[in-house]
Amino acid sequence: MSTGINWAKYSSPQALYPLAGRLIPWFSVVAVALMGVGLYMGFFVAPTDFQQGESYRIIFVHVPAAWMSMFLYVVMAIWAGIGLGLNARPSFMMAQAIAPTGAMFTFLALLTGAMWGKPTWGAWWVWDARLTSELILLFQYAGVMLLRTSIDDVRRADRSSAVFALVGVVNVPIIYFSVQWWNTLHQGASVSMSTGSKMAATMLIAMLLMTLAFWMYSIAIILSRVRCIMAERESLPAWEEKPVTIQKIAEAR
Amino acid sequence: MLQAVRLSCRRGERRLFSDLTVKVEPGTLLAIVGENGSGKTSLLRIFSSLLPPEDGAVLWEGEDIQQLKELYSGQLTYIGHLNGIKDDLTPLENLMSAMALAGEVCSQTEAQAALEAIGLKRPIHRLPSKVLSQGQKRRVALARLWLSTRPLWLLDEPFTSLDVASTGIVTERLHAHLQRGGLGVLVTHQEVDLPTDRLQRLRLTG
Amino acid sequence: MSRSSMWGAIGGIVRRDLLLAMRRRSDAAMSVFFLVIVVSLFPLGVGPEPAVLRTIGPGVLWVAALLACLLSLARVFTADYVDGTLEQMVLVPQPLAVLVVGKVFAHWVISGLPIVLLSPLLSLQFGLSGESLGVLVMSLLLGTPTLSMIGAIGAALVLGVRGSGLLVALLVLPLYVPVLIFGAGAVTSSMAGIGGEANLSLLGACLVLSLFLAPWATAVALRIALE
Amino acid sequence: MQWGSASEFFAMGGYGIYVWTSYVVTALCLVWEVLALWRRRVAARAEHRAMLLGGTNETAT
Repeated sequence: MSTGINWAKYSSPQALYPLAGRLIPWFSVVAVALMGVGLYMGFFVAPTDFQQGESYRIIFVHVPAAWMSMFLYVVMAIWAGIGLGLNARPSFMMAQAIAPTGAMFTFLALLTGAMWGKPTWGAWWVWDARLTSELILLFQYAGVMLLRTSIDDVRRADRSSAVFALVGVVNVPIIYFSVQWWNTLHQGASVSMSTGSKMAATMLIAMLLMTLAFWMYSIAIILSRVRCIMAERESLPAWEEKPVTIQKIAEAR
Repeated sequence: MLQAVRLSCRRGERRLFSDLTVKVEPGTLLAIVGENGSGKTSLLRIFSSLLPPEDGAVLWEGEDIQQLKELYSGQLTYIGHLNGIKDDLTPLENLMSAMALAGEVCSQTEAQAALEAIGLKRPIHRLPSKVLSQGQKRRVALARLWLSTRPLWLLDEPFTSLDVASTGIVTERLHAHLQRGGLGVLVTHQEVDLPTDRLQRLRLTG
Repeated sequence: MSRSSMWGAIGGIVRRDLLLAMRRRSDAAMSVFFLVIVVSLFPLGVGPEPAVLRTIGPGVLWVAALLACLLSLARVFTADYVDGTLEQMVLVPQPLAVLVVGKVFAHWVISGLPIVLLSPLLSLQFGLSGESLGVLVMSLLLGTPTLSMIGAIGAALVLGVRGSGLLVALLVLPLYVPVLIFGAGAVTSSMAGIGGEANLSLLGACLVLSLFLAPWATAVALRIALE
Repeated sequence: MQWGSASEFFAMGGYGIYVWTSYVVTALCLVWEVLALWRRRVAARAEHRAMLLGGTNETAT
């Protein structure tokens, strides 16, 4: 996550764990607030689109979800690359924590894309470059996660899935380009998800707000997942419990 | 000279050893002994650069082997727990392709001489390796030692499934290597019949 | 670490792998038979309409070639991994990526080249002819090495992993999409009369890109698998 | 404000089914993810406590 924090300083799980714990509430609050404002803007302030009617309001979740899915994949690959380069376990944990959220946004982007496509183009699915790349992206997220779960040795699982994540980052732009090329050949429907330049300013603001909201949500979720992963992986003494709690447990015994 | 500096190794959740420092001088052999699962093979694989240590470093002539990379690979002959023998190839083909791969191309005569030196007779040289016994396969793998010109030998349980006579032959070969100023690291659970001034024992407790 | 010893190492690997393939001819024959059977199933499934067959022909041939490549991937490194030859390969005083190129080349000669050679015959079933037949062969000639290159990454990643056969398909198939699009596209566009050159040059670009990146990624994956 | 009534708002100009499916599924996914993480956290903490209890002699002094 590009939160502007120098992670190198927090390269040990022991330092990252409490830091993440302190950050999560803030990001959660900001995410909820932005989502509230974004939804209000999207449903009550933004005008009706004169071409598409009300169905366009799906873009307030569709576009942010699609952006997040791509962005998170890149961030995951960066963490994977750092992990491979510096042999840093926390980076692998970050990569592991990002994958499920990224996959979820990819799924949402596909689903809302279909919901938007049916009334707009009359078809649930169109083989255009964006949707196809999004679909392949979902496969790649699945590949990263499946590769990890099929390998028992944690170190190898970390590193192998990191290699695959990095290979995938090269693949997605190539796919995007190739499908676009393919569409020109087949004279396919030239469709575009964006509503173009005619977009009202309020629509754009609502979309940006929702994107920011999803971004903050992702940070909060990923940080709390990375805490779970650390707690599961490390057999280190109690960072989690306050000394009082430990004493209580001991007394209860 | 081969040095291990404050090595530590972890496999999965288990810490096998930590803070291990050891030095192997030219002309001597390091025998790693210990119980099953004590990390003998892991240590040998760290020496071979196959396995990066969790912490610490292995130095060859004072330089980190992780930095030396292929330069270091060019200094060693590694015979692992697995023989590296293809069942569909004959012992002769196996030996020659293994040497060619390692960059130490040898002629057919040399390869035959090596196989004979370790007690594999001519007729066996041209049989598919899948019909050989475990001990014979092990000897095909070890025949590389008669062709190797590398200073450092890393051997993982070389005497497994060898009879007494073959064990003696391999030990002799090892001794000759040390006398020429070579180094060796050996994982074994048997006694090695070498002069004590050439032998250093390292016991891993796990 | 001279140039000649590098070529010696590659040559040694290629020679050994081809020799092994000669000793086990049935392995290579199997993926070819698979290709023939899959391709023959399609006319039975969609009906013998010549116009339909001509339309789907390039796609079917390409998908079948892709699946045949996929099936043979398990053979690239698994045997070497199991018998310990792979360890020896990693410890060769040459860059591992260079040796990977040798391995992949041998694999392509065994499982990719027969597909290329057989494709004109198979395409007759779909009524492809003349120029588009040549384009098909060219596209496979450029495309199948790329498939082997990319596939090697997947094969290295799943070495010794449970359920590796299915997993490698899940990992590698998304990476095959561009090759499939350009390959089948080349044939389709030559049939449509616009010429397949543009698609073929894109296939060539894919080959060059995979030649630069894939051996390196495969080498990293192999080292990880051997730790 | 372009909505005359609540029913008009839910109808979304005839596209209600598409719009609301998108938003509801998105909301469900987000909520599900939060809940799943919360449960995972509880499980991790429980395991952690069990481990502490098991090893009290060394750790809790």
